[in-house]
Order: sequence, then structure tokens, then C-alpha cells
Amino acid sequence: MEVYEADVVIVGAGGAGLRAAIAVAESDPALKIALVSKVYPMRSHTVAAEGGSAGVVQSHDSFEHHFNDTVSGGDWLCEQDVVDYFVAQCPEEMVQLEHWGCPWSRKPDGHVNVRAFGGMRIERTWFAADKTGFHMLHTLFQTSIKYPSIKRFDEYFCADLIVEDGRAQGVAVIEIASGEFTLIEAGAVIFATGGAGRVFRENTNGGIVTGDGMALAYRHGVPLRDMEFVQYHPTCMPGTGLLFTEACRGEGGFLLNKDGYRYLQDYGLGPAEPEPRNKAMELGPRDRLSQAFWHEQQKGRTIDGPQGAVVHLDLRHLGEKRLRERLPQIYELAEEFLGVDPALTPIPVRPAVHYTMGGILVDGRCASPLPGLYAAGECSSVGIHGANRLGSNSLAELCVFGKVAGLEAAAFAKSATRRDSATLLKQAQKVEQDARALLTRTDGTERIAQLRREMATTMESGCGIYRLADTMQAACDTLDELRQRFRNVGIQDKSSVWNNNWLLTIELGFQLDVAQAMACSALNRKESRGAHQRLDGFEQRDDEHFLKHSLAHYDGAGPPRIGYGDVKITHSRPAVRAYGAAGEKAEKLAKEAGNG
Amino acid sequence: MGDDAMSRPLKRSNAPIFWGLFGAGGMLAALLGPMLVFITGIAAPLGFILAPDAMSYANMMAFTGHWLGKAFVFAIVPLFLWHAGHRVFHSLHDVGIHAGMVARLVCYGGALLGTLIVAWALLLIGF
Amino acid sequence: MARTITMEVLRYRPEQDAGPVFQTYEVPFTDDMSVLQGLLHIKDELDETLSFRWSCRMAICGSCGMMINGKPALSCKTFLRDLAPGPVRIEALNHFPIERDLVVVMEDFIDKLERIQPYIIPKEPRTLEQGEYLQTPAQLEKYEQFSSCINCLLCYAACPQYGLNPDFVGPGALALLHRYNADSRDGGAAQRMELVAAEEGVFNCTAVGYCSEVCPKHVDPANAVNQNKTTAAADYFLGFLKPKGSRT
Amino acid sequence: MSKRRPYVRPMAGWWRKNPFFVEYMIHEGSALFVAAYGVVLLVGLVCLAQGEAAWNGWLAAMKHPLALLFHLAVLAMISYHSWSWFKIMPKTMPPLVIGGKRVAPAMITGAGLAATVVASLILLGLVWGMTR
Ligand SMILES: Cc1cc2nc3c(=O)[nH]c(=O)nc-3n(C[C@H](O)[C@H](O)[C@H](O)COP(=O)(O)OP(=O)(O)OC[C@H]3O[C@@H](n4cnc5c(N)ncnc54)[C@H](O)[C@@H]3O)c2cc1C
Ligand code: SF4
Ligand code: F3S
Ligand code: FES
Repeated sequence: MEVYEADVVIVGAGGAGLRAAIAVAESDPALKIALVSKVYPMRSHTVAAEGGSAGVVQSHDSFEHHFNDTVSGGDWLCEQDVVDYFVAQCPEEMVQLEHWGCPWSRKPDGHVNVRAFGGMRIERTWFAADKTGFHMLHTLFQTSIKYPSIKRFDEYFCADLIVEDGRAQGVAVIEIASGEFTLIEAGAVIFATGGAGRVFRENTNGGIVTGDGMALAYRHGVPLRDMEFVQYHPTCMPGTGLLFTEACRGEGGFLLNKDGYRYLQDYGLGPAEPEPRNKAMELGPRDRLSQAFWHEQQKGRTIDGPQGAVVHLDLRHLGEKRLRERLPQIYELAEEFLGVDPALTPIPVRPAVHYTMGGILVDGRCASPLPGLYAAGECSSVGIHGANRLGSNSLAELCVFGKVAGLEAAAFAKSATRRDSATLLKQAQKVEQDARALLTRTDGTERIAQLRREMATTMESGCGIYRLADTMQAACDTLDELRQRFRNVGIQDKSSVWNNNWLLTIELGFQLDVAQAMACSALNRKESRGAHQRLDGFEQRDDEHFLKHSLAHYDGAGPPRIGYGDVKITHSRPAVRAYGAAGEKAEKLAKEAGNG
Repeated sequence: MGDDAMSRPLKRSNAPIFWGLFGAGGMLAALLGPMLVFITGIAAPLGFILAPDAMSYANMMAFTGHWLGKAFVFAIVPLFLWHAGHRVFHSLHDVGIHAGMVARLVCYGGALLGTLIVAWALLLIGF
Repeated sequence: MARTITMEVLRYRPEQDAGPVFQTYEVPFTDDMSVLQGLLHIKDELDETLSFRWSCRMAICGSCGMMINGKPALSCKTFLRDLAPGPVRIEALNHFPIERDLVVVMEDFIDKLERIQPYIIPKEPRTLEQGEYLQTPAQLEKYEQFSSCINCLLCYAACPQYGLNPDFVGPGALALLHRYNADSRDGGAAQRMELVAAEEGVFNCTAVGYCSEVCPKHVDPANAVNQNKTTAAADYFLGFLKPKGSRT
Repeated sequence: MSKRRPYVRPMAGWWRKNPFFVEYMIHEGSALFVAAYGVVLLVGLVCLAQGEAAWNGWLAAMKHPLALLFHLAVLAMISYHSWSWFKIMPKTMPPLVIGGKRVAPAMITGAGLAATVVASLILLGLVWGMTR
């Protein structure tokens, strides 16, 4: 087995991983960085983000506003000290990207332009047309090329974390092209492996979004926090789940039911006005919008399409010119995939799984409880999203916490004691043996496509927009059974070169673990909060018992143990989460109370 | 990865000379080519539109005797040859004939030879 | 509903095949199905061993380029309905070595990307405290198109000159190089000229133009390459005027 | 030991495999006609330099039906060259912005072809005027 000695190894070269790599490289050029990714960096799913990235810039905006939007948007399940740090760092990170060449959309005077986004009180979403994630990712990737200390392992699959002496000391990776293993030793490990949306059936995520890092950390004893909070995005393409960005609504799009009625006004988001108003109607938070869809469907006011019920995203009034300029990619998607010209016809949409709020438990400095292991980006739970993430906070998170993770890991690696290479190698060899055993066995009868399908449908029915104890229980049971069956999985492809049948099998193992953590955390949270909404007697938020983070601990072959941790509240006490006119009134009252 | 790529020495291409001649010839051929062919190859020989003796010895000597006429001829003929030579050279490469030096000699050498002959002829005609 | 289409897929498994061979699959399809979805159907239901790259399904990650009926295309953005009644012929992207099945070796492109210095070389350095560089929408427009390259390599599969001479930097990377040169914040054009004007550079291009024809993101790489021929030629001739040694 | 064995496909006959490339080869092929025409002019010039008899010989050859046929072919191919030259033209130049708007490629091609027409008429007019 080949061995590579690095100071810091980063698994994942999406937005978070690349930002971390650059941070390490800039902090000390002498540090050797190994940047591992199972796809070429520019294929990472950050590429798909459309809408934008948050950062306070306007003079009538403030960090306090961004903080409040984030914390109330997260239904108070946020770590408030971390959110404080986050909102203060966002603008600088956005400017940093600008200096690195990100083609942010501009105002006529040459300053960066910002747009409105769901749940944000003031326009603070930086955007690069409707390809923000694409431009951020390519900017970061291309900038990373500048640093000779970053050694990339493109198309290397991380099969396991190497833990020795109670400390993360490296990873075992498979070169996809050859099927050969490499041990990457390192003083510190950063996971930036992205989300896990692919455990659901209809989702906006790329095929690679399979929760690998989450599962690996989890298997090594790091709890997964708040996994029950899975965001449904309200405007996705029926069938494929492809996303129509929130920016469609930021630009002024309407959501209409089958009567052509802007139904959101019936769900406490009104009044309906012709112009978009922040935090109202179509610019309400995603959880509320997805829930409203569900209710409309119950009332029979959605439209039946070939791929299930839909509502209409109406952009016609914006006109072709503006649509082509501000939402060019959306225009193309609608035309090519649906055969719909959005300037002439409303786009059929429905909610689909989009984002995993929870993830690897880390503190505000991205350190997990396992010394030497750091995490950033969607795979982590640093505590800013709470029970529901606001759109455009995630891309900003990649930069802010990618950098933090990089700096912290660099510092840790420098002070780390010498490692015992021989024992690390022995561990890596064990990883290789196990993975090869999976490949070479001939008695497996289960097919991964079948197991994956069953997992995805059970997650959809058990952990949907609204949840019930019995379907959640059924999901937990099914996942338990699927994990048993997975042990009997057989791989048809026995080859070494670019055998992704093999890697997909390993990934499915990761997915099943993560799915189970989600379903079990959901079942145990007996309240409704943010993206976790129940209809079985727990319709209300219950701050007394559940103003708590859930923590899923890995427990071998069995289901996870679910524990709870405290939520850090500094200066925003939990209050009613209100949007639209009601929200404005509540805010005014709060302000008066504060003044009086 | 790529360290050796970064340090690989780069050799400057001399293509701009040939590419420039190719471009100039191509532009002239595009602008004037069709009409020139029509005049010298069809209209004059047939006496169609133009007078039957349009290209008489006297006319042509007068034309090429004048420095403007000389300049015109010296622009058209060699540049057409350079344009064609460059293209043919690349086309040989395109169809898999990488004759290297030989092809280079035939294509560009031919154009150069043509240029010299034109110069010689024009000088012979005198002013 | 129950329509099917024949997909002829070029297979190459280095451990068992001497060279590439076609394998035929019958795939049921609906009107909204892309070629990629057809391949995923094959992988899930008919043949697990077929390897190909994909991820986003929405024509932005750039992984799923392949030859579809002889033309380079993104399989997630090409629809079976448009290819019916078939058969549909799927091959790995032209001009790249086949690693296996539809997966090509793309290290060469990455290598080239690294050589074009694809990052801002600031014209005027600026600290974060000074805030952003000003850039008007008109200045943005000068390079925006070239910055939309998703590195899908379709243009390389389209460019015979790259096929004939893999040393050629090629359309996609040159488009990105031009993207930085054309950015008002960047002052690195002179540094990048060395590669533009080198034997590997723009003069390999014979203006075939097919690269721009197949580009799914309207980058128009042919334009970037050919504009730089003019720039490189000007630099070449001006070079003779400059005193010796001043050229880097 | 790595089992990688990347397969490199041959390029032979590439230009026959796609209509786009066939067309490309035809327009590259137009260079042969440009060359042939250049040689015809070159021979004429040499004849001219050698005196009246040689020149008249050349003129007579130009009247041969085969020569006329040849020139018809050359005319067709050089016209095709003009067309393809200007068709590629927009790809070779920086975007042309007039009045804050980007000029469409078709406009540039059109302008090039129009220039050809104008130049041709001027040329014909001059020749006609000078040889009347
Ligand atoms: C369609 C869509 C639109 C979005 N729009 C927005 C938006 O407008 N604003 C916003 O703020 N957020 C948006 N988001 C969310 C945001 O884009 C993501 O949360 C974020 O990009 C995740 O980045 P990341 O760096 O954590 O992970 P990713 O970009 O997903 O990268 C993960 C990396 O980990 C690597 N990896 C994973 N597993 C392994 C393994 N086993 N071995 C080796 N490498 C591995 C992958 O190769 C990849 O490089 C959107 C998300 C989607 C899906
Ligand atoms: S220029 Fe176009 S075709 Fe070429 S890699 Fe970029 S996006 Fe793909
Ligand atoms: S196809 Fe190739 S030859 Fe030039 S115009 Fe495009 S790079
Ligand atoms: S799958 Fe991403 S471009 Fe096709």
C-alpha cells in the first residue's frame, strides 16, 4: 500500500474543503495538505447551488438582523454564539471570493449587487447570476491551484478514517482508476464531504451526495447532531427533483394553486402583494412553504401532473428579458427538461429533499469531540442552521467555517505528537481487507439498486414534510432490516479499474447508517419545530423538553442511541416564529418591549 | 501532480509569420478572389462584359509597368500562394500525413519560390 | 408509455477486453428521460458493471459528457425522446484515452488547467479591508461568458486538432485563460502569453469551430482561441521592436 | 500493481465521421483552388515578362474550353471560400460592441459578404474603365 504523509488531510473538495485547503496553505506554506475527493473538485455538489450566498452589506442592514433571521429561521435550535461569529465573518469571506475572481453580479456603479432571499429580512444575498455555487466552486478550485502545498487526490474515495490513540490520524483512500489503496497519514483530518440528501427518493442533490463523511465520523463514535431536520425545498421539478432556485421567488415569482390563487396567504404568510416583500408570501422560509404545499394537496387544490401533485411557479409577469438576465439557467432548465417557456407558461413544481441541517457534531471552531477530526460544510453541524436553514446561509457557511476548520486543523497538526506509522498502516490494511472482501465475495444475493430504492422510499414516507409516529417507526424498522440485508450484498463487478459498482456499495452502507440516524432522531423528537413537523399530537413546539439538540450515537449493528445536548442561547429567547404581516407586527412589539 | 507540467519549458511558436501571411491571403481571396477569377478566367477570355482585348499585351504591360499595378500583383499572387500553402500544410496534418520537414518545404517553400518568381518577373517587366 | 429504445453502449474493460466493443441494451423510456437516466436504468436494472461518470443531472457539474450518436454531448441534457426511435449509440468522449467503458482519462485536461494560471493575478493588490474591486456590468460582460465553462470537455472531444496533437492546450482551457485575461481585476495577461504563444498554444487551432458548436454553456471557446491568435501575433511582432531581454 | 490500461482510439478517417468535419475539409480544400489559381496567374506573369508572344500563348490557353471549365470550378470554390471565411470571422475577433449592444455574429458575416460584393464591383468597374 502506498503511504502519503501529510500534515492536514481534507476529505472533500467542494466549497468547504477547498476553502479549508486554501486556509491551511495560506496559514503556513510549509504544511503539506492532501485534498481528497471522490470526484474532480469542480464536480462537487456545491456546483449546483444557484441562488446566492449571504453577507451583510447594505447600510440599513446589520449583523443583528442577519443573526435574528438565522436564529428565528432555525426555530431557535441554533448555537447563538456560533451564529454571531458566522454573520460577522460572512461579508469578509464574500469580499475574499471577490478578490479571488468570483464573478459576482454587479450594480451599475460597479459594487456587488445583492438580492432578496427566503426568510431574510433585508437583501443580503450575494449572487453570480443564478450560478452562484458554480462560480464559487470554480473560483475556489482555480485559486487553489495557486498553492503548491496542496496536493490533490482527485477521484480518490475515502473508505475509512484512521483513528489511533484516540486521535484521528489519517484516512484510507481508494484510487478509483486503479482500485489501489493509499494510506494518507496526517496530523489532523478535516471532513468536508457534503450532505446526505440522496437517502431520499425525490431530491435536488447530485448522485455523489451520500453522507460518506457523516457515516465515517459516526462509526468512529462522533455523534451526529440534529439529523431529523431535513429541508424540503418547495420549488423542485416533479420527478427528477431538480431545483428551481429560491431566487425565482426573490425576483418576484408567484406560487399558484390549481385555481391560480396565491395560496400562501392562507398560511399566515400574507398579505399577497404584487411586489416581493422580504419574509412574506413566496419569500417565507422553506419549511413553511413546503408545509403549505402539503396542506393544499390535502385540500385537493394542487394540480395533478404525470409525476404527482404540483403547484405552479409563475414567472410570466417578469418578462423574458429579465428572466434571461437574472435567471438564465432556470430558463434553460424549464425549457429543456420540461419543455416549458417560463415567460409564457407557469412552471410545475413540488417540494423535494434539499439539505441536511444536521451532521457531524462540531464546536464553533469546527472541532469534533474526536481529537484531530474537524468538519465543515453540509456534513457538519456547527450549529448555525438549527431546525431549518435559511437559503444562502449554506454557501456562506462553506467559506466561513471552511476557513475556520483549515486554521484550526493546521494549528492542531503542528502541535500533534509524532505518529506511529506502522500501526496506522496496519489499520489501513485492515480497511483494505474488508473492502476487498466485500468485492470478492461471491455468495451475496442482495442487489444495491433494490436496497437503495427501498431506503429512499421508506425515508420519503417516514421522514417527509409531515411526520407520524407509526410511519417513522416503520422507517426505523425498515432501515434496521435493510442494514441486516446489506450484510448479504453481492457485487457483480469484480474488476479493479474504475469499478464504481464497488464504491456505490460502500456508499450505500454509509447511506443506510445516516438514514437510520435521521429516522431514529425524528421518531424521538416529540414536538414540531422547523423542518420537523408532526401530526400525531405533537403539533406544537415544546421548548420545555425539546429546546435541545438531538445526538445520534452509533451503536454497531443496532439502531443508534439517541441523546440530547444543550442549545447555546445568548441573547435571543425563543419566541413565536411569524412571517408576513404577523411577523412584522411581532417584530415591532418586540422592539417596543425592548425600548420600553 | 502537475509539478513537472509547470516546469516543462515552453518554446515560442513561429506560427505568427505564416499565420499572418495566411490570414492576409485569405482575406484578399475572400474579398477579391471571386471577381478576379471571373475577370481573368471567364470575362476577359470570352470578351463577356469586358472588351475582348481587355487583357492585351499592351494593357497588361501598362498595368504591371505602373508601380500601383506592381503592388497589386505582388500582393495578390504571393499572398494567395502563402494562404494556400499554409492551409494545405495543415490539411496534410489533418488527414494524417505528418511529413514534417518535407511537407513544410513543399508548402511554404513553394510559396516562397512563387514569391521570388513574381518579384523577378515584375522586375523584368521594369518600370 | 411502454416504449423502448435500443442503446448501443461502447464497453471497454481493460482487465477482460482487448479493445472496445459495443453492447446493446433495450431500455424502456418516457418523454422526460435523458440519456443519463437511460444509462442509470441500465446500471440499476440490467447491468451493474457499466461504468460512467455523472452527478448533478442538471448540466452544471460537467461530469457526464459522452459521444451520443457520434456527437459530443452532456448525457443529462440530451433526451431520449429526441433520439427515438433509435438506436442510440453511446461512446466515451473522443480524443481521450478510455479508462473503462464511458469513463475517459482526463488528467491531461487537469494538467492543462493548472498550466494556464487560472486565478487572478491582481493588477492592483487590494486588502480585504479595502472591500471589493469595482467592476461595472459592462466589464463583467467582457469575461462572463468565458467564465461559464463547466470543464465538461465536449469541446476537446469536438476538436480534431486536439485529437491529432494532444499537446495542444485546447479550447476549454484557453477559454478559461482568456476569462482571466479579460477580467478587469487581472493583470496576468503578459505572464500567460508565454503559453498562449508557445508551440502548444493557440496556433494549433485551425478554426474548425466545432468546439463552440457543441459547447453546452455557450462559452464560445473558438472565439477565445482565435482572439488570442491575434494577440499572440501582435505580441510576436512587437517583440522584435522591444529591446532584447525585456521580454519575459 | 495497477491494472489500468487506457485505450487510445485512432484518429484515422476522423473527418469522414461527422458532416461538420466534412464541410470543414471542403473549405480547407478550397485552398487547393486558390493555389491553382495563384499558379495560373504566376505563369501568366512569367509569360508577360517574356514578351508578347509568350503572353499571347498564355491568353490563348486561357480561352481553351478546359481552361474555362477549370475557372468555373475555381470561381465556385473561391466563392465558397469567401462565404466560409466570413462565416468564421465573428469567431476570430473580440466582441464588437456598437451603441452598448453586442453585434450579432450573423451581422458580422453579412458585413463581410457585403464588403466582398462592394470590392468586387469596384474591381470590375476599374478594370472595365481601364480597358475600355
Ligand atoms: C440544487 C442546490 C442548490 C443550492 N442552492 C444554494 C444556495 O443558493 N445558497 C446556499 O447557501 N446553499 C445552497 N445549496 C446548499 C449548498 O450548495 C450545499 O450545502 C453546499 O454546497 C455543500 O458544500 P460542501 O462543500 O459541504 O459539500 P459538496 O460541495 O457536496 O462537496 C462534497 C465533497 O466531498 C467529497 N466526498 C464526499 N464523500 C467522499 C468520499 N467518501 N471520499 C472522497 N471524497 C468524498 C466529494 O467528492 C466533494 O468533493 C444548494 C444545494 C443544492 C443541492
Ligand atoms: S468550453 Fe464549453 S465545451 Fe469546453 S469544457 Fe467548457 S463548457 Fe465544456
Ligand atoms: S474545434 Fe479546435 S481547431 Fe480551433 S476552433 Fe475549436 S479549437
Ligand atoms: S450530470 Fe452533471 S453535467 Fe450531466
